[in-house]
Amino acid sequence: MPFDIYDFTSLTQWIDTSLNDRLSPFWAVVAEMAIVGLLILVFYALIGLFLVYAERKVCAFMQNRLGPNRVGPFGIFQTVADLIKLLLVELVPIRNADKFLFNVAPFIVIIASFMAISAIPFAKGLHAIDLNIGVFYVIAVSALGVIGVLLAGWSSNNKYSLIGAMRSGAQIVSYELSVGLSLITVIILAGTMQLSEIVQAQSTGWFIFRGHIPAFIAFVIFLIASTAETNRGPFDLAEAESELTAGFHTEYSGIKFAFFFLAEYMNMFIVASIAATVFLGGWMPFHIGSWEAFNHVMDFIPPFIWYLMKTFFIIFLMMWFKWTFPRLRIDQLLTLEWKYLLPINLVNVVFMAFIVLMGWHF
Amino acid sequence: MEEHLKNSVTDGQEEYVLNIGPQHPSTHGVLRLVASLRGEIVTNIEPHIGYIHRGIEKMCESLTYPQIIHLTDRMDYLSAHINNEAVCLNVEKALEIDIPDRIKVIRTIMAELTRIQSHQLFWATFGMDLGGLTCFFYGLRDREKVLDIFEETCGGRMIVSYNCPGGLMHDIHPGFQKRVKEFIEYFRKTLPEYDQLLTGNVIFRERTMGIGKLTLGEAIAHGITGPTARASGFSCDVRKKEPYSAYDRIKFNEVLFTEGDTYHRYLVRMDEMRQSMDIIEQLIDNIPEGPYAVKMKPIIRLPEGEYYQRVETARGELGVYIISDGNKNPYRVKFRSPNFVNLSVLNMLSKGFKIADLIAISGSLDLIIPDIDR
Amino acid sequence: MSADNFNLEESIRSFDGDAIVTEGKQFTEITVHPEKLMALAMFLRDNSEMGFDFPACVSGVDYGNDLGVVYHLRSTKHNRTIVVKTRVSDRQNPVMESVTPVWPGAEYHEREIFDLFGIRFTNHPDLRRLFLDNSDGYPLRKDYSDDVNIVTK
Amino acid sequence: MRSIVKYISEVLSGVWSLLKGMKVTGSYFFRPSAIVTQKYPENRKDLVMFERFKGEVIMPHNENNEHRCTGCGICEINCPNGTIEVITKTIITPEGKKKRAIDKHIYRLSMCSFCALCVKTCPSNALAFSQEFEHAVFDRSKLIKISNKPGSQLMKGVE
Repeated sequence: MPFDIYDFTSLTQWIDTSLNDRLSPFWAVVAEMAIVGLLILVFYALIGLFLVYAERKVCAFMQNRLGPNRVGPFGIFQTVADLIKLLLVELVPIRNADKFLFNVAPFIVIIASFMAISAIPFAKGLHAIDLNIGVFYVIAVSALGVIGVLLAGWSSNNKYSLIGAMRSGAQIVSYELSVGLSLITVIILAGTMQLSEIVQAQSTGWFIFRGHIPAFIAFVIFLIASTAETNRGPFDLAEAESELTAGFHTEYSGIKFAFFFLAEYMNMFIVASIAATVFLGGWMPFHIGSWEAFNHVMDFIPPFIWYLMKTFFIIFLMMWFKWTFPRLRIDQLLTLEWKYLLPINLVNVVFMAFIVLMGWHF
Repeated sequence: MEEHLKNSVTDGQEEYVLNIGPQHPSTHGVLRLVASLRGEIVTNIEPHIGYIHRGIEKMCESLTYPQIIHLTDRMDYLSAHINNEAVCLNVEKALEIDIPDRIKVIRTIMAELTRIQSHQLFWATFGMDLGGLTCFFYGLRDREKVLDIFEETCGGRMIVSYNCPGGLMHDIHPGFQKRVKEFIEYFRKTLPEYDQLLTGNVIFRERTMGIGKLTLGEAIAHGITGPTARASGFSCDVRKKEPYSAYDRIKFNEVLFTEGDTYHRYLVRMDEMRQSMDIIEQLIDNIPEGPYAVKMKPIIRLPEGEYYQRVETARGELGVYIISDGNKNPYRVKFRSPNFVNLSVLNMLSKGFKIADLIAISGSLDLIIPDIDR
Repeated sequence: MSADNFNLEESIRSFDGDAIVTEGKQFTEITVHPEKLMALAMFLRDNSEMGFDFPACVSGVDYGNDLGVVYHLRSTKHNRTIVVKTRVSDRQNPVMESVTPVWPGAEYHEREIFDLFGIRFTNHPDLRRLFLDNSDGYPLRKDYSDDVNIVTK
Repeated sequence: MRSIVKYISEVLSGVWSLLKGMKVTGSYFFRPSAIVTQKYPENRKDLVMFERFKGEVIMPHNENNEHRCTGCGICEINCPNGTIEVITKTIITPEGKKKRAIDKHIYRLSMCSFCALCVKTCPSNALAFSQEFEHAVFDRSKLIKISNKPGSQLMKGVE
């Protein structure tokens, strides 16, 4: 297998053994955790900053604008400058807020996204934890963030925030179903919930191609539902700046606001990487049947790049949605879920199970 | 007032009172709507206005007629030219001056350009109210081109002050016709994009269809005019009913629908942009030669009496009611501004709908707050 | 505008003998006593020959001694406009009947007149100051003075 | 059955309408030539305002430091906001006649509403609009400008 040259398993195993040689097992685990934590933190910050910049540029180009162009060449340091500003600005104290919950809410949101990112396979062997129920874990953990949103809305003691938080609650509860069911469609095909196994199973072809129409429908539903779950437009009802000014984070300022802001982009990254992993083959390169030369060239692109390319493609799609569509109303949002996505999804699961039973997939 | 808010309790349930405005992204100015909610359902809306009340009517009483005109720009700043025209027509009617055709035609072209740019901004902000931010930029991008035409000829972009009693401040710029034709050609190409982006969009249709229905009877009884009324089937276009300037010699359709909901209020404006382009195309090549202004006396005194002139601005009927006592200053000026009247149905329309619908309805009424407050 | 309403004057006179009907420069003008305003309003709206169902403009006017209200009414059926004028001479406590039950569109206009002229309209559903929440005086009256904000040359 | 067909066609037509909107934004994304943003402070040099642009009221002077203002005060009368104040003095012409001339022509930019009545009504065309559009200052008193330059005189032949 040519892409073994990019296998990170040996690297991680070497780090593991050398640490265990020098330290007691307990401290070796602590050191490993520290390294992983640090790496994820750095990765998180970099991806967050990049995504904010990318979103601004994408929306600017779609709107015939230049976007950020002042700080650095093409404004690439704009988000860094914004981050520094957000770190320095005053944290406005809210007199009648529930102080403890108000302060803890941004951390809940950001920790939830941290936890989710740890289970994602970036490349072969480049994987913080490879749980055997990886898909399930990611769905469960990423849904925790809404608790933070709800707490933020409640504790701000602001009417706009409360309405935004309640909308967010209703939204997450319903769209979690669609996210789960659309992933189940693929799990039926893959026969496993372990993310690394799911990626491996796609070495002969991505699930979106292997699973015929049901996999494609599941992919579309997953895109819609995950856009809704991350509170992004056209489902950004929790913020809804033309109705609720800023929704649940109306009262937040400075770094606490930055946490919400960053978490929104990271959640988008997480759902995009799940979509890339589950439907588009994760870090697997793109292969076409018997085109050996083509496939060989594709293999030399590192898997990490493949992974990022797929993820950013999906992120671009989500940005494209946001900057094209008007926002839905809360009842339409629920109608879309309960009257359209859920029934289609259920039929789709049965359809997929049937295909798998008959062995009609590739 | 605050007393009233505290006591707003109905059938044992306390209402959730939400203060939308005076600073809010979608009130388009300093309008304050005190919304009583049950859940997300609006039970009552109470508009509080007057945040930019400047007393234009009082100021007019101490100004001469040419001086009044530039104040009217500041009422409905998106229909500035049409507002100017209203006062000028009223003064000219009172003095019984014959206006040369050239002035009439230029005024009409300018008025229709004003209508187009006003509806472009409506489209832009309406899209933004519904959450489609990209509409805002496309709308403003195209509006810039009209504003450039204004700037080249009038010297101002929004606040044009181009009319004066007896004619125009100066002649049209030599490049005016070319620029207008270029704009029409450009806008005929971009207008279908508006439809693709918003009009046909399934989310947009769901958001606006059947929301905030205004019946024909209600529209008439409440004195609603303009696109808002025409969406309900009330044929009230002053350009047709009581033609002024050059409207009596051109062919155009009055856009009428009968549904009266938010979607059709939007559609009326989209179609009016097309009608306005047709009107301009009929006139732009046939601007008659002649003077751009009639020689007026240095001090204009209206004969004693009362004068009422109405024109069709982008939002409805603007009535200018002047009572003159023969002096160089009017005795009393009343502006019957379309937005002021249209605001009065907001409560009626939005009862029973959700907050998001309230934003859509108030967006579709296309309120300009300085025109309400005057 | 007023050429076709040959029977307008007659029918209004027959309805209310005290009403003064004159031909203005633009429109037919009816001057009516405030007490009879409401009855006239009902007549103007409901009589099929009249059909003045559209309240175009309601303006307050300070005539010096009197305070008046001018109603520009339009008939959507016949496309003609009529002016109804009424005035009260009590400047301290001017009271008039509201025409809001007849033309709901007059509601905001009457609130504005109450705010700026101080004319109180009885039977008005929601008579509060419209623009000037916390101020005294009625600025559009001719005798209003405000040394701070009104600068005269 | 019909309701199922209706359901499916609704879904498909809805998706199609969404795709049409995405086509518009997507096509602009790949067309950077459609960008209309101007980089303002950088393009100051080639930023040309229209000749009729109403920047601020100025009094044009010729190369001999002469203006056309006779100090008649018509602009002051015509200004609706009291923006202009004309202060005149009496000078003695070389022929020995007493004559009115301007001492100061004060223009308060902060009160100007750009109605152009002063420029239009000036009987000797002494006033004009400049193309200046950067009016921001840190001190409000800087907005009170004196239009006539120091030492300037009335142009010959203007009465």
